[in-house]
Amino acid sequence: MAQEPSQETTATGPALGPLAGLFQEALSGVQMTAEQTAIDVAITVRREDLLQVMKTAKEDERLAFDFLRCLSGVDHLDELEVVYHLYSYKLGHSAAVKVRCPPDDPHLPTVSHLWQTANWHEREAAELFGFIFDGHPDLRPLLTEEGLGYYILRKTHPLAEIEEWQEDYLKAAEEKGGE
Amino acid sequence: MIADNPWVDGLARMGIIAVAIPLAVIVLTYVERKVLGRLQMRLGPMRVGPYGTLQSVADTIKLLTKEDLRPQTADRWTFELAPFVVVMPVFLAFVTLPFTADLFVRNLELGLFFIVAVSGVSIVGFVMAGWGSDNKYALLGGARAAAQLISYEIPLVMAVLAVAMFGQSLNLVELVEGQGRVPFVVWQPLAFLIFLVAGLAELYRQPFDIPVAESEVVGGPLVEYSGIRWSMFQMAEVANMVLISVLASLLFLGGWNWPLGEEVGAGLQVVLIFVKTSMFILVFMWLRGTLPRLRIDQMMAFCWQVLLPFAFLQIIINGWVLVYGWPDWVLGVLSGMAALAAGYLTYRMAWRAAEPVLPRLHRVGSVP
Amino acid sequence: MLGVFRAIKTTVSAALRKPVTVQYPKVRKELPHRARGLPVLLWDFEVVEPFCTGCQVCARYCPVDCMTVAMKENPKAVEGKSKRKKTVDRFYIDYARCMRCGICVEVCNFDAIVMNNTWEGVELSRYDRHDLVMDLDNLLQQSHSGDLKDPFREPMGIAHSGWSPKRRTEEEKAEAGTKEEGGEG
Amino acid sequence: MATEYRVPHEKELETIDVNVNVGPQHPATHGVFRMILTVDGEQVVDLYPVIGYMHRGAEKLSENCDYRQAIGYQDRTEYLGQFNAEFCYVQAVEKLAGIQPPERAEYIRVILTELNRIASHQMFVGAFGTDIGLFGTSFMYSFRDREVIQDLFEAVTGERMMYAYFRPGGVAWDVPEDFRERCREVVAVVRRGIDDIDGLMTENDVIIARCRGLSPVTPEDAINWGLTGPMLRATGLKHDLRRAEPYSIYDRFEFDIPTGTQGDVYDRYLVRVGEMRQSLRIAEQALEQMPEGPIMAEGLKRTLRVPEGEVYVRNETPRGEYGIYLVSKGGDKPYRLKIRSPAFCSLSALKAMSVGTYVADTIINLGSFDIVLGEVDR
Repeated sequence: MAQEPSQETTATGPALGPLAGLFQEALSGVQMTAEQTAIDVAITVRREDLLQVMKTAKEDERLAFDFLRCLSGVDHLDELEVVYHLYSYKLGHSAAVKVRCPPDDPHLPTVSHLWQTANWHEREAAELFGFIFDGHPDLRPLLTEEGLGYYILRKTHPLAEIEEWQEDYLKAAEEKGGE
Repeated sequence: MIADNPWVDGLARMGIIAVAIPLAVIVLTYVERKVLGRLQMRLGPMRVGPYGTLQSVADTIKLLTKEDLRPQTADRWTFELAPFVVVMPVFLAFVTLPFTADLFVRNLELGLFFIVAVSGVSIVGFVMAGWGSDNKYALLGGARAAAQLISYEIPLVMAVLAVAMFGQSLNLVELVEGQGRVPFVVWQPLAFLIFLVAGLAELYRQPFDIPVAESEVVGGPLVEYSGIRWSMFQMAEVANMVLISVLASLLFLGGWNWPLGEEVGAGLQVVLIFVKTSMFILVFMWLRGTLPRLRIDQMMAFCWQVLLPFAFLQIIINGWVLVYGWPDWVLGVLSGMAALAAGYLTYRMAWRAAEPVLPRLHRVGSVP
Repeated sequence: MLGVFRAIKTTVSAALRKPVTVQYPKVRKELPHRARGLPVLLWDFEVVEPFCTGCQVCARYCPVDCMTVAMKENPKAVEGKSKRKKTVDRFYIDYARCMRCGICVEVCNFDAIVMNNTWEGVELSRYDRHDLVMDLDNLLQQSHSGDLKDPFREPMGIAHSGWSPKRRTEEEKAEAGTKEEGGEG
Repeated sequence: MATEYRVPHEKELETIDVNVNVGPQHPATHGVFRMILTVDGEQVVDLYPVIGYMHRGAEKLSENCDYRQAIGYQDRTEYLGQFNAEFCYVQAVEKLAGIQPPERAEYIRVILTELNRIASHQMFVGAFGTDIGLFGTSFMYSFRDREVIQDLFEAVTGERMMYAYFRPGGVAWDVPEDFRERCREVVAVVRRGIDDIDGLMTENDVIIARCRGLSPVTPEDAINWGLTGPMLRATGLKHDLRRAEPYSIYDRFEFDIPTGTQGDVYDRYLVRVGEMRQSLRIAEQALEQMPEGPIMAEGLKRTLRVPEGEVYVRNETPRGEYGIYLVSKGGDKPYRLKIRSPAFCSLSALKAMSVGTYVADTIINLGSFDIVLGEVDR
């Protein structure tokens, strides 16, 4: 299965796991690219196909991904990416599905009706990355109740203000110590 | 008799009570912390004074000098009077409580009735505190206190009534003297158990600390109180514990009597009642450290489905035995069997209450 | 009901065992040798100057940026008394920011900084958080006065994997002597 | 908070539902969790969880540190199972960088991780007892033993809570010489302590009356809601990542996976107590097998640079599946580090599992989740 940890690094490009083939079999009409990461197979799909892919991934018997492990947003500067890590308790295999969208149009379909656990994950991603999950029942900010107005996990959001503040603070201490 | 003049005599006895109870509260607070510490493998207070003996004195001073806070939105008079309403009945009850054959303020003919009647008043204080604090935790706690204390008052009174039936008196001194040879607990184990459980609930201590549950309603009615008013609640609680323990040893363990009916002097009487009372107090403290809290519906069900029917059963058994003039041991056997039945029923109830209920997950429509 | 009696039995048996309380300010547990208090600088008794050369590697590797270090020419090196060409000029550690990860100790090339493994290294209550910014004197005081007798200086982390600082061997020899002296002093 | 009025039915006494704000400062919310309960008398009709009071941006901070500095933030995220979190993180880095840690380091990691799992479950048992209303007795019993474990950790790592001891490629130092003996002592003490807790709580009728049958969950629902770890195993599903996807050297140990039957609060408690015993077994076996040798992989650079790639590493922590999604674009800093926190996912099911129960039940239900707010809010 795909979960067999590969000792090789990704740079050398290990062979694809069998799951990539299963995905292509189950979703014949969908354009996708597969790559092997250190543990899981990662399937990249287009935004339009995401809902269909996820539905198939959950309901197809060959895939049967009944558990959404994790939903992570990644900011690739030119594009935003959402990675869905899936696991199947029935078949014991896992895979990642990736979808990308431009940063100025971060609309994605929700999957919270397929997996309830996606609800909070999507809220969190929406809050920290600025995604808009269409069809999500309640897309309020989760970790910051009142909302921040900016997306802290995007690479464009700097830690610089904090650093400046630190520098001022240390400078003040230095001056105090110097006297 | 302390003095010849009845007024001076009464005043002197009241003075003793009024000084002794707060002192006992101070001592008991320390003892409780030590006992709880021991059974949790801690040392308890150790810093103030040798072995921490002055800890509760220090606490008292701190509480007395602390600012007496009142929430701005609280109902002023309800809030401020509630501690007095809670603490007064306890002191009133002590008026007629005989510690030895001669150590009491007034030996009322209807002493038992007086204690029961007066101690019921403190419920009002809790409801007042819960309402007047204008706090939702306090409100929840006050409602819980009202439900619990009123419910458990009934089996308590019934158990006391059973004793009064058997002892043919409501005068506490006569009741104690009536059990000169054999204490009532032998003849009425069921009433004894009911009294103990209901008394524990009246004290709102574990496993019945539902009104003041720390992890749920954060102290319930007491949540907004501080300083001296809070310490009044505390004093009422501990004094109530003393009251219930003394009452239990008077009604069921023969009070100041030596178990086999020998006459003892006044000094030994004090020792005897002290030992018996401390035993109950220790048991209460021990249970506090051992048992978790019941849920409110389980507690109410336990009261109305187990304690109350069996309290009536005890009275019915007493009635039969007294009317038909059967020997006392019949009463003891019947009551003991009923007590075992009550224990079994409780055991069953604990497991039946724990039967699985349907999953709730799919019943909820909305999304968190 | 039996479960309740079992619970009572458990508490009774526990009450008869010895309490585990340690009465802290009066009685103190012995800190293990590796105890990681807050970082302090070490004093070189041989040359009578701090080990630190102010190279700032600790400040660069600190995850929370709690250190500020400045370097200066070592006057003793000019006189020929010391091998260290540079020495520390100013050194500030904000103890309120420090998260005691020990990375500064791990990266230090001169074994100049250690985590304080005495009780003084962890008992730091101050009324003002600015008082927790330690300057060079404060940082050296523990080692200089001899309170810090036996700091934990085992090579750690990355040093095990074959990488080691160039001057480690020399410094270790030098330390071996100073440590004994420091202990006696 | 505004009081909501509900339109009463005819012939029914007019009552109002009251909003009760539980937390963020409340004895039973295990940190700074807040929930707004709407209660009808004693029954909870609605629950709105509010999290984020402890949001420190651990992910963002980790992205601005190099690979070694980020270890410290893992401790602070999962502050009851610190070694578990560190373990997951260093594994992620090792997978990406292609480092194979030496045997001895793996064994040290496993022993410490399992002991840490016990310490975390001790914390759960103590807090759970307090939630139910034990007057601190369970807390004191479990903390007595947790202290012993922490003393061992202090002797090994130098810290009592934030260990920062695992490194990509091994561990920071070798363990002290008397490690085996001390570990054996700790295991014996902890085993006695678990018996104490067992005697105090497991068969206590009051606890059974309170917890059995309270908010049961079916395996399907649990998977759908993303419950993992003891919460999932309590439903009867025998799934443990240490078995299902063995990482590190967990395929070398024998241990059972304790499971429940109905997924109620009592089962969750039982599963955790069972897991403590299993962790002791694993720790003992690992102690037996632990070899001598190096503790750090050979040939590492002073600053770890990780080739481009991504990995999602998941570990079984005391609360369930702890995942680290690590994206590297080369260089010495993680490009993206996402923490999949088990308590966060469990907490999303709190409302569904609590509505319809009593206020007191909601409290122990929350207690049985064993949340760690540092990891929920990150």
